[in-house]
Amino acid sequence: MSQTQPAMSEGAAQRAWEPVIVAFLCNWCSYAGADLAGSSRLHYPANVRVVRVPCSGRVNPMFVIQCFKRGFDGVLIAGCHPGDCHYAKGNYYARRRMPLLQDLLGYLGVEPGRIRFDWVSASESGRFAEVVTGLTEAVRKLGPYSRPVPIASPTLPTELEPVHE
Amino acid sequence: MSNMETAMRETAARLLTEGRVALVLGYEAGSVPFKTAPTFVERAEDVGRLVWSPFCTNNLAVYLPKLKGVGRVAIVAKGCDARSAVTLIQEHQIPREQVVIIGLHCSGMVDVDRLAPIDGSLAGIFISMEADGRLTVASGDGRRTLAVGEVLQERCRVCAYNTPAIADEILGDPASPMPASADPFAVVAEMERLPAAERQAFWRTQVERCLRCYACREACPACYCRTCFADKAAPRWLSKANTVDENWMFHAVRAFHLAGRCVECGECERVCPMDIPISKLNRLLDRDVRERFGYVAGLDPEGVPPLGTFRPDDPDPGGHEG
Amino acid sequence: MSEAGHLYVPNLAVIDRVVEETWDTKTFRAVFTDERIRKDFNYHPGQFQEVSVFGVGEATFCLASSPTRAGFIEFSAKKVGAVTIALHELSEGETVGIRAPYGNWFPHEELRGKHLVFVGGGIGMAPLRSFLNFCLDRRNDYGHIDIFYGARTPGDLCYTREFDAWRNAPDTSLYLTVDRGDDRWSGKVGVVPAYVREVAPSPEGTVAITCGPPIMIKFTLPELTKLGFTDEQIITTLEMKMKCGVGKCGRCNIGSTYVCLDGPVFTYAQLRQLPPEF
Amino acid sequence: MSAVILRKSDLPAWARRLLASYRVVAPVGEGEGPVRYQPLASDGAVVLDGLRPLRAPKEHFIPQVEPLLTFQGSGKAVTIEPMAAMESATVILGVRPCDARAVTRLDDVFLGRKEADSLYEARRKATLLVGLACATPSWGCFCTSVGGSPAGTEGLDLLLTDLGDRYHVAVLSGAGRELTADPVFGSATDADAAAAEERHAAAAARMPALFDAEAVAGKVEWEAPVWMRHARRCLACGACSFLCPTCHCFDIQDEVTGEGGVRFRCWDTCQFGEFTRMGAGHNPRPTQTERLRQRVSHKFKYLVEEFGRMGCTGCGRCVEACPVNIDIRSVLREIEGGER
Repeated sequence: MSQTQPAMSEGAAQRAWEPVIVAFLCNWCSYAGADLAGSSRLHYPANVRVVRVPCSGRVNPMFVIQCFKRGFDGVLIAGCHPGDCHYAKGNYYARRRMPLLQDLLGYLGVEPGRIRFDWVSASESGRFAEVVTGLTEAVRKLGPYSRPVPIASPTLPTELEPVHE
Repeated sequence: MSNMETAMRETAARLLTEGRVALVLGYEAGSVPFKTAPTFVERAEDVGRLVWSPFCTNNLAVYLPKLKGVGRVAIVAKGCDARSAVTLIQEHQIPREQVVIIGLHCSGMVDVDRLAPIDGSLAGIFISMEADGRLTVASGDGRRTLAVGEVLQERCRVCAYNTPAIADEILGDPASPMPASADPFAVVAEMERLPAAERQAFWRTQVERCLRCYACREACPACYCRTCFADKAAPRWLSKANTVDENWMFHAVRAFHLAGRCVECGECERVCPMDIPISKLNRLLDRDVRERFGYVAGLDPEGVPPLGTFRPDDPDPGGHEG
Repeated sequence: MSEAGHLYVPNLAVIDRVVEETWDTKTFRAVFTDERIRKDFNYHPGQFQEVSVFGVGEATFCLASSPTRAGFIEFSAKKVGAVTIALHELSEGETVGIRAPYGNWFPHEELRGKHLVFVGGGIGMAPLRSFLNFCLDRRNDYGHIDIFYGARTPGDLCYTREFDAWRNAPDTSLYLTVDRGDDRWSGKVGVVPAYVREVAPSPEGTVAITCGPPIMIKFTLPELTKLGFTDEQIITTLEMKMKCGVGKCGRCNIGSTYVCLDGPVFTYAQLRQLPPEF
Repeated sequence: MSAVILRKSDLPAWARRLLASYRVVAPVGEGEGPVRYQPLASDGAVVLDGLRPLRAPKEHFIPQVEPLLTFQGSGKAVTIEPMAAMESATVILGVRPCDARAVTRLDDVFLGRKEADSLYEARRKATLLVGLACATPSWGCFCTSVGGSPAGTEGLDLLLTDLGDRYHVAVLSGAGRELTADPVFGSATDADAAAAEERHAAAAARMPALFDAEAVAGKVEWEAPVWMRHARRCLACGACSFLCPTCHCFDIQDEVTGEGGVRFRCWDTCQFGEFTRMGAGHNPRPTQTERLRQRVSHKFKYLVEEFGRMGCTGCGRCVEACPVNIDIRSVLREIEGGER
């Protein structure tokens, strides 16, 4: 019942599938890096939906799991380089959590290529573009993250059936 | 009555009589021969209630955080239970000095389903322990005598900590280690051999039948959050509608919350009325936490769970895909 | 009750006025969208309703308005949970769902000719206000009316805009009190039960109707008893967690009594018969 | 009561023919996890052997999640669309007597207690129950202690009794008779009836009554140490209630899906602390002691006061599912024995 459509209209989905990726960007570095990429008119795929967070350490693993529950195709978590964290150590905690989360999601059938955890500083606009491009291409290659409904699943009225491209 | 049982009762009586503890957490006889029930002994004259058998499967550490305020508590603990107690001490859920761990050498717990006679029903079954530790099971089909080792729970077969790693007193003869042939992570490797799409289908099929009764969570000593994310109304992380997606998220998040904290006592899986192989998830994170951080949960009360700390020289994702 | 569909289908209503009662409480006036329902909707003081903010959920409120003032219904909501927080964010013109009226009511027919003593605390005044305004609109049907109303601070008193009307109604006395006053408060300071003791309304031909925080009820009951009120002369209304409002969902029972069907209005004598689980 | 005979080898053919006019729900054991009552496909394998399934057919009458309505829009322009009642004619095969009896207890609540719940009512009226007498009790079973029987007929339209290569089919209602208007059914002889009765007696003999439920109902008290004694180890999970064929409490929740959303009801249980906790924090049942008392008293006292019959049919699922061996039979025996 909670299968919310990713931010994409159904019509568009039918025309051509485009991955939808959620990017959690740390306010101090990666968001600024993305901003700079924009203002420098660097080219990168428009597939990301940016969520600005105070720190990569603020990215609760539940955010990422929620994204896949809702059927997004990929997730990017980007923060300040080690040593540069605005809060001194938030990114160090993230660096422990995120790979482990990737292990778990991979085990559950979410291909590791759909998740990227990386460092992007405020000045690395080019790197931001690269990271987004890389992830988008990787996800494109993997195809849509679809969630088949097991046969035994309780049937809901048609209009509540999960809709997915 | 086994020697272990006698020793356990004596220890409990002594602790209570000397006023060293206010309560002893242990097992009493269950309503049927193949069950025991957690019990709370508060008076030395009641220690006769305490039993010890290969049916003492519950992880009693689950009660420790709930017993705050009763005073010092003694807990009868198998190796896995002792590790849970250690985790609770590490995480400041109970002060070390408020718990007395009565460790027991454990030879494993019986998987009750493996005792069922031919008609599948355990109704009217009778079980007795032989002097050599074997079980005699009598049912309408007749009598069978079998070694506990033949009917062990899966988690016990692969247990490496059947001697409590930490205890204030240890009872019984040192148990022989469980057969080393069993690789605790074989199930993980087996799962990993499947293609991603099949893994996804597997887990979705498993969690589809989840009733969200939360028996797994409630039986877990590490699940002591005052309000579980699954019950939070604001933000509402999880819908109460138990659709596949919601169930999937519940199990994914619960597994992750236990990363580096789960001691593989397997109670979550045992209590699941829908037979969801929950341990298979926990086992993965257990292995990966060992590999990535060289950490094993529940061995050192002074230790810090790996996700609660970091090292500046932890491996860097450095542009790679994780 | 909704005519279309099943027991759990609300009628749509538009919030046409929001009054900020206190820092955490607002009163909402809702008008049914369907004109026929608007005209035919009838209820009794003391009944309750399930109000929904679509997308957030339903919550239970007593009807705070009087059926004598037709065309709309009112309810007061204190911000305590997801639904009430969402309600507080609604502005005039927005739509809610309403399932009502549910439950029993203050026995206004039986009480005709009696003197009435209202004892309310905080937002517990809401159901009393329904009955009070009902009585004031049918002033000749009832005897003398005493209104005791208290709150923690002057800022926690609800329905202040109606105090003058209550005070000035014929043969009606309003006794306001607060636990703690402030610079502008020149009235009584003290708890409600003490004020009741001090004023000492006569139990003769009188019925007391009380609603408020448990602690207020707990101390008011003995005061009323000391004044000579019998358990049958004291009426209260219970607040329990409810979901369905129609006796199915199974969470408002006290023993075999379902508060949503058999309540929420009980005499103190009836309450004494129930297991102490409310 | 009349009876007919159905050869086991004819069961699939009969089920297939039923599928032409009915939705057929039956215990299906293929795949993972416990056997579960599911809509049958034309090639579905029905499991009519073994113990009573761990999941009752309750979910057919009160689905764990049931959409109540959908809503669209915001501001002034909100519209709602109530869910229509499901009325497709259904036959549930292989219902155990305890579970059929449990449905009649659901009727008390959803058809009685003031207004009928039309969503439930539609499903209930459209459903026929074909029972299967229990041959082997599961270890938690105690139907004979609460006035039931492994061959009880309450709530059923037909009752099948396994006679080896065939089923003795007791016809219990007019609708049941119509179901047997099919050439696969043969006539039952006196010997068949005797054989069926023998099976019934043998099954009942395996489960002597453990207590006198009527007496228990009169002895359920408010203040009694029995509650605390058992509740102390209760972990507050919902396994007992969710597997119980008569537990029916639910919650109502909204969920946003894009521009609109859905309001649904879903199973809930008095064993969860949140169940009765009010917004401001007060909880009339603050600990498991009150919650255990509620669950047991509800079934054995409150429902008896309300409807004259108890809300437990002795299926024993709560007994088997409890992680800490809270065995309701022990609780009831203690109440009966005055060991309060």
